[in-house]
Amino acid sequence: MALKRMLENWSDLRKRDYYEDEPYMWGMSIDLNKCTGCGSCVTACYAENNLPVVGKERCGSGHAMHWMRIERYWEEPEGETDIDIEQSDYPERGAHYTPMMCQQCNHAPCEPVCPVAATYHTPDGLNAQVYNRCVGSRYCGNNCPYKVRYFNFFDFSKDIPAPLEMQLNPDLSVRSKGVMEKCTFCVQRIRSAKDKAEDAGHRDYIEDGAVKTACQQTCPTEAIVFGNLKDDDSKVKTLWAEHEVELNRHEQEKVEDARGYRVLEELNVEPSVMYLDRVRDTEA
Amino acid sequence: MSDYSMKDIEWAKINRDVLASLESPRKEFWIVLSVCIFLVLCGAAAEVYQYNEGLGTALMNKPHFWQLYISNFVFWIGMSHSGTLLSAILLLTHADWRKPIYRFAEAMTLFSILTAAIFPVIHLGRVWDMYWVLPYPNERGIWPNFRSPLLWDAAAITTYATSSILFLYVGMIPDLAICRDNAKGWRKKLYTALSIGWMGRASEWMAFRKTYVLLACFLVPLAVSVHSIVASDFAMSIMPDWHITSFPPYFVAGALYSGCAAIITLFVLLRYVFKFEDYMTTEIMDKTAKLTFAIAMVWNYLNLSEYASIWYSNDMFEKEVLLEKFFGPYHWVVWGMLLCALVAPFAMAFEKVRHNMWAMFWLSLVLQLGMWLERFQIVSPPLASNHEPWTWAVVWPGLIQLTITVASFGWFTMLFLIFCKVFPSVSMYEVKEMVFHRRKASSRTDMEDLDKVKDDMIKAEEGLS
Amino acid sequence: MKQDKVDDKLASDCTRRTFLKAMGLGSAGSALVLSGCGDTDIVNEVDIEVRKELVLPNVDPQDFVRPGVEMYYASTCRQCPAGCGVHTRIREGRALKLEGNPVSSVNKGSLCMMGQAGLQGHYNPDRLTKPMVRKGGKLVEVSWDEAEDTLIKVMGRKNSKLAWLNGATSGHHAALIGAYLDAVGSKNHFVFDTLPPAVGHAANEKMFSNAVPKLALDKAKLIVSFGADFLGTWMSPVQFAKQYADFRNAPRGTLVQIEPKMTLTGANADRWLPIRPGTEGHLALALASLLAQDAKYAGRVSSDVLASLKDVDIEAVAKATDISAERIHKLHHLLTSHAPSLVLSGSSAEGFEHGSQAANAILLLNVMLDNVGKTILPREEVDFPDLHPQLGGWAQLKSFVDGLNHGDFDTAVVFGTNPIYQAPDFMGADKAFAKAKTKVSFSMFPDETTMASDVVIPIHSPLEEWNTSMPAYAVEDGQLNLQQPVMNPVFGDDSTRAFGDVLLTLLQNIDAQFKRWDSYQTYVTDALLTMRPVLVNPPRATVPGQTPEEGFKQGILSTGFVQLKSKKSKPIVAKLEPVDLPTATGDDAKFPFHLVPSPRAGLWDGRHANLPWLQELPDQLTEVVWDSWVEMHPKTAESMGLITGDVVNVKSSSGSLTAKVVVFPGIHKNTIAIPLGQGHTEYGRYAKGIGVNPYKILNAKFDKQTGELATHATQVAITKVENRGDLVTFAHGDLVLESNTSTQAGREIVKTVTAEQFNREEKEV
Amino acid sequence: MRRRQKHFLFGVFDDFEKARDVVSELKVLDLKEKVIDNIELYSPIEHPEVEEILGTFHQPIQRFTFFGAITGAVCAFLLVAAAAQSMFTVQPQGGKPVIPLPMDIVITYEGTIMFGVYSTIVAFLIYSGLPRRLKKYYSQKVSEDQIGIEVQIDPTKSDKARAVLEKCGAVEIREVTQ
Repeated sequence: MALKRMLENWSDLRKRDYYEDEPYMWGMSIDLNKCTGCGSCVTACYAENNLPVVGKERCGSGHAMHWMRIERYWEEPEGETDIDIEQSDYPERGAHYTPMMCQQCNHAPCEPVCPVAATYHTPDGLNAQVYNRCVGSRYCGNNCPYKVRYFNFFDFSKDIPAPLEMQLNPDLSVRSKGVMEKCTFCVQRIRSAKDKAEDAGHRDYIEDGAVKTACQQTCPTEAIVFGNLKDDDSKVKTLWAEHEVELNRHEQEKVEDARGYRVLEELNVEPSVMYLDRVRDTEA
Repeated sequence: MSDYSMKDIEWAKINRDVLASLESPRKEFWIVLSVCIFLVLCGAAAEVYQYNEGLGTALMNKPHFWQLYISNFVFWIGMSHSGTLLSAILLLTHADWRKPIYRFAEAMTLFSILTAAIFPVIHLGRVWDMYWVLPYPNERGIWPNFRSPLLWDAAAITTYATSSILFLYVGMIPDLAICRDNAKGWRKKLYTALSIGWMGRASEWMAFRKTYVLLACFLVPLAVSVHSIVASDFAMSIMPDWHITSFPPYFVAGALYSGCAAIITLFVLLRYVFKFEDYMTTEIMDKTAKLTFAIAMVWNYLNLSEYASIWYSNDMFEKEVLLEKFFGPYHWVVWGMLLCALVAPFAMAFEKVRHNMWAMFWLSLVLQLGMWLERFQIVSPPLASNHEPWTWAVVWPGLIQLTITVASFGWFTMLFLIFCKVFPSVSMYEVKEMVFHRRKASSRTDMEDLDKVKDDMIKAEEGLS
Repeated sequence: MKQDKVDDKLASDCTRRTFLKAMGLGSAGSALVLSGCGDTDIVNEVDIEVRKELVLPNVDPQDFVRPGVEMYYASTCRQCPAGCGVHTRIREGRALKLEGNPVSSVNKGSLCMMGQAGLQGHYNPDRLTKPMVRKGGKLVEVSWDEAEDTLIKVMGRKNSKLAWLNGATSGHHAALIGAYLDAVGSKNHFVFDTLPPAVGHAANEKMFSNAVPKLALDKAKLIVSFGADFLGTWMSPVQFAKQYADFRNAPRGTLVQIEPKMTLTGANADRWLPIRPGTEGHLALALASLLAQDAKYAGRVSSDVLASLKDVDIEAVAKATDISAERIHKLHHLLTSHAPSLVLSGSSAEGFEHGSQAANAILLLNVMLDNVGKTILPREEVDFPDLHPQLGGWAQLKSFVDGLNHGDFDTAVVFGTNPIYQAPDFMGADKAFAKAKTKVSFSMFPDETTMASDVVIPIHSPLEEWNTSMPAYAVEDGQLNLQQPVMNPVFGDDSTRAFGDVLLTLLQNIDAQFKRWDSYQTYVTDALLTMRPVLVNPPRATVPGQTPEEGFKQGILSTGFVQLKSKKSKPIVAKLEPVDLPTATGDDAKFPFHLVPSPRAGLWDGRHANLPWLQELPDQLTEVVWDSWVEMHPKTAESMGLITGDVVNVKSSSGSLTAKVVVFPGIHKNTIAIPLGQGHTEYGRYAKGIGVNPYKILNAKFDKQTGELATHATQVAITKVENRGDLVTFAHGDLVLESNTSTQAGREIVKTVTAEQFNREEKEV
Repeated sequence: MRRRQKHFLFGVFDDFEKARDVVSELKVLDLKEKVIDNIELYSPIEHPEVEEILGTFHQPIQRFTFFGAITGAVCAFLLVAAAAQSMFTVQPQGGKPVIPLPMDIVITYEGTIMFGVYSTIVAFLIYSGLPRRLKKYYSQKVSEDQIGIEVQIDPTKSDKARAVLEKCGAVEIREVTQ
């Protein structure tokens, strides 16, 4: 039976981008011109996704569980622009902030290496992590070039003192010890928006802006835009198009001024998050 | 030293000597055994603690998701290589000096695999769900992911472990029969059951020989594939300095290398503990050492060519790791590895060293230390300076990991010692064959010598006249 | 309070619960309509008091609870005085998430990390749940009956020696406190909050006749900020962040930040200039003098001011400020080439004995550049001064402490502020506080002041109580924010009480006319109903059968705020005075470093140190978590042989403390910075015993004009105590923890383009 | 049916040369009288030369190996492919197809070897006639250093065979009827 099914669907099973006919492909755009690095998104993520607070000692041993983190660099990569070249004892051009979370790669290196298929690609382009299936080999964490997968090295949830546990979001689970987790693009919100769209009778269309990720929702400068990349009218798709970033490329062909880029794009992992260049005024 | 040094051993003495090893070892045997059991208990305690508290107690973290457990896994898998692989290759090439040493080398293979197989288990976040890695039919239609190199590992190790056991067992059947014929009590029952009625009939010998050669034919590619697949755990990833084309051969060479070193260690140990001086001769040590030296040079070449190719490619990510390896916080691991595994083997170029048992013993330990460091520097430094500079961090393995590592050596040695105590660690029938053939060959040479003397005498007489 | 007429029906008719019931709000624009009071189709209930799931019959439905259905209630964030509107997500009777209220003009749907963490204050495991009274030197938990009796004895009578200290407040809390103090006959009302820039407000008041003028960051082409951390901790960070986002749109505005220690705003500046602390005014004056060379700018100021600008020596200023003359000229060029611009004065410029004068010099630039009326706009006049925000400052705390020391007060009441933690050691706030015969604290948490009090009243969290408030910095004048209880009290009905209810009970004991209201809720609703005529577009009944009052209440609660009518005020006419700055002094040989006590976006002034999310949120600049530290420039650290993690002793002439060094490039070489927020000796498990409070070692220096504490004027000496403490930072970029400069190692994770390129691209788009 | 009684002679010899002579003599005897049913040689080590005197053994173990290996390859590939496409949600991962051929090669390879080894072992057991009980007349000396010759013979003619064994210097002769 399996054999028959396999032979019948052989061409489908051998197709690379299996989900191309799906109506959704979630994507994000983060404008580093606007991001101030304040960290509101980080806390919002803690609140939305039941992230455990691990305490000082475990932060020190590298067990912090922030799905979204703000990276702060001081120096420009060499040869990038002339902005930081001038010699100074001080970082006179400020810091380089970038929010970093799971980039929901479409060619995710974390996916094929999982021995139990606990992480896979959903039809709407998410890199899903099935907590219940995870056995904790941590291969995915190693193979993630962004290092945005977080492993439950301890049973963090048992340390939540009452009544703090009342805050936990019932829409998603509290992860147990030995399980890998990561940013889901707030999949619970996507799920509920899909349900609402289905109730309203348009299964294949979610209005742009009906799903907001927690980080996007809270961002004081609205630097984060999230939406459906297959919807040509969505804000995120417009931004991707304006800044000439396309999926299915490991190097974007674009004019010199276009600001969009995907981090570590050259690894050909097809991230779904586009960043827009940080900007500094050279005249100042 | 002549090629026919072992031709004069009585077959009955072979039986006696080897069977004696099952009965009366030196008292050091018991000391070592109890130390090993103690280590195993320590490791078990560490594992229980880690199991209850979570893997964080082992001080692994992000980005060091893998650490010593994986290093040890690679190390033990590597160790398992030489036994079977050497035995099989030397069998196929009719190198008769393998005969006194292949049994314990194969046993070493088996126990290395058993030790190695423990590490993925300890390493897992949810050990209790480990069986999910197995492809068993279930009502939920969930299968493991065969795309994962870890699954290949599982398949390869299963194949390798079972095949190695069978190879070891089949090769041991005639010896088990000897044991059966000489044992009493529970041993008699055990050997009777295991020797499955072997009587040395010609048809048995014929089938046995064919089977043994066929198994050897399978084991050579299998062993190569197993360590290539272990290398794939790294090479199939996209981590800088893991994603390297030459990793599979590099791993195989490294495996053979550390395996040969382990054979030398155990060679000297067994020779001493079980008084096998007559069988494990200097001649065999000399050959083993030469082989080890050759493999060490292959490994050296692959190691250096890896550095060269990274340097030449000028790839930003890999070069960073390379520089961090040599000058970063893990530098002493890398330099230590180079010293122990790259420089030290040159001592084997000297016959004096090769023929000195205890020198070889210590040297082999140095080589193994080097190879163990090599496994550590394969796993940790690339994780420490990965693609994402923000997450760069140095982490040293914690007490739990170290305890379990040490315990694994105890576990291996314990199993090995018990094996040597229960089963003949030198293949009696093959030594007999060796003696038989050497005796035959030497009698031929003796006759040739006689002819030569005659010729000389004739020539001399002619000269006189 | 101006109370005209009370609608009797309302007080009895609709209880808080049924009232709330009608206040459903949908998420993200899609309104979730809830049925009325008779809705009983609820089977599965969660008893939130004991947090056990119970299956109850239909006859006893609890409101709030519709299993599996989420509801959003509009309320106001009280984590800082900015007053952002929030939507609280409720499921199964539990508040789960706070999100910005998109219609609130303050935050327009966004929220900062402190707002997000409001939930953790609400559910904090260290919250006070029982009233406590000091008996035999120890605080013991007592019943509410006993606590009320004690309270009435202490506070429920006329007493002119009662002193009241509260944190920044506004709305009906402020009104009720005023009413209470009037009734008690006490004039001793003090307001103390650490971060609102009191010196700056005074300077603005003096120059623009507006303490808090409206700032149009988004309209400016250039912002030159002298230490105003408007993205982090200055007045209304979310609001300013919104404006900043607009400011950064093409054509992109330029931000120059001048401050001794890089703040979050500095980290986002196009040019961050480290300045020697205390010389900001001098730099501003130098810029003014350069501007004054052009008649265009000189014409905007009076001649006496111009005269004071004449003899400014740029080279001397360059030397004093450590900003090169070339850079000063470039700044001058920037100011003249961008219009309109905006020059801001922040706490690091104002925290000196000459702070008011420095602010004066900085604000003067705005006048010369003609920014007044363009980027600095007047406030509109709004009635009900009782409801206006009271921000207070150090001067008031000093008066409070002085009064206690003089024995002027026998009863001290503290609410919403924590003077014993905040006040520097030299003030002796704890000793002075102990002198009062009776100390009463209204608090959610066991903070330092509360634990030193005699009567402790545990109050509701902002998510459990009715209230109104006005934003400290309003975008639209007259916005009165509303709070409503979004869930049952976390610890049950018999634990905490609303501050308003407790105070109202006390008032009723003194003044019988307050008996009209049976609770603070009715007091607030009545007040709002009364205010209907002065509101902009008061909501009306929308559902048939609804009374106008019900319609109004439903309307305002679903919006989350009401808008009071305001009168257009006259344009600002700047009143200028010559700037009188002392000559910049050299370094003190004994105490060679300037100490900057820097507020952190997150822990704020220390009030959020008990919220684990914020403790675990790394500092935006140093990426340190769960700790205090001493920021030090790499060169300075190198010369002293210090590396990140080394423990040092920081000594001023008033005291000393020890903390770990963080080598940090964004700080002036002669300056060290210690973040605010840690160093609690009480305040629950997450805050207690972590780090140090730099305020403690401040010297007794005050701004000469306003009497505010000169927070940045203290100089300190540093000695190494030991190697490597357990400092935890996420910036372990270069493998060894020795410096805090993480590089991208060529990875191009953050790429940068020039503003010119940016503007060109945006134009093409 | 009554099983036909079998009569065995079992002679033990010092070395292989003697044993070889015995076999030759016995063969001569058998040529004359047709009394010997079977001759079997027991030795402590392998003597490939016995095929010269006892005739070739027909032991096609390698066929088992070959077909076992092929079966293994097919099974492994089918397992991998079928498992991939029968997941409860068919999972493309990392942008790769559901059935990725290059990756399946490894498992197929391992399957080939595993089945090959197993079938070889099965063939070994079949052709060596193991496991079996020890024969009553089996001498422990055979596992040490001596060669045993087992002659299955018509009981009435066993004397002649015994004479041959003795003549060639048998150390010990055992006679058993089963």
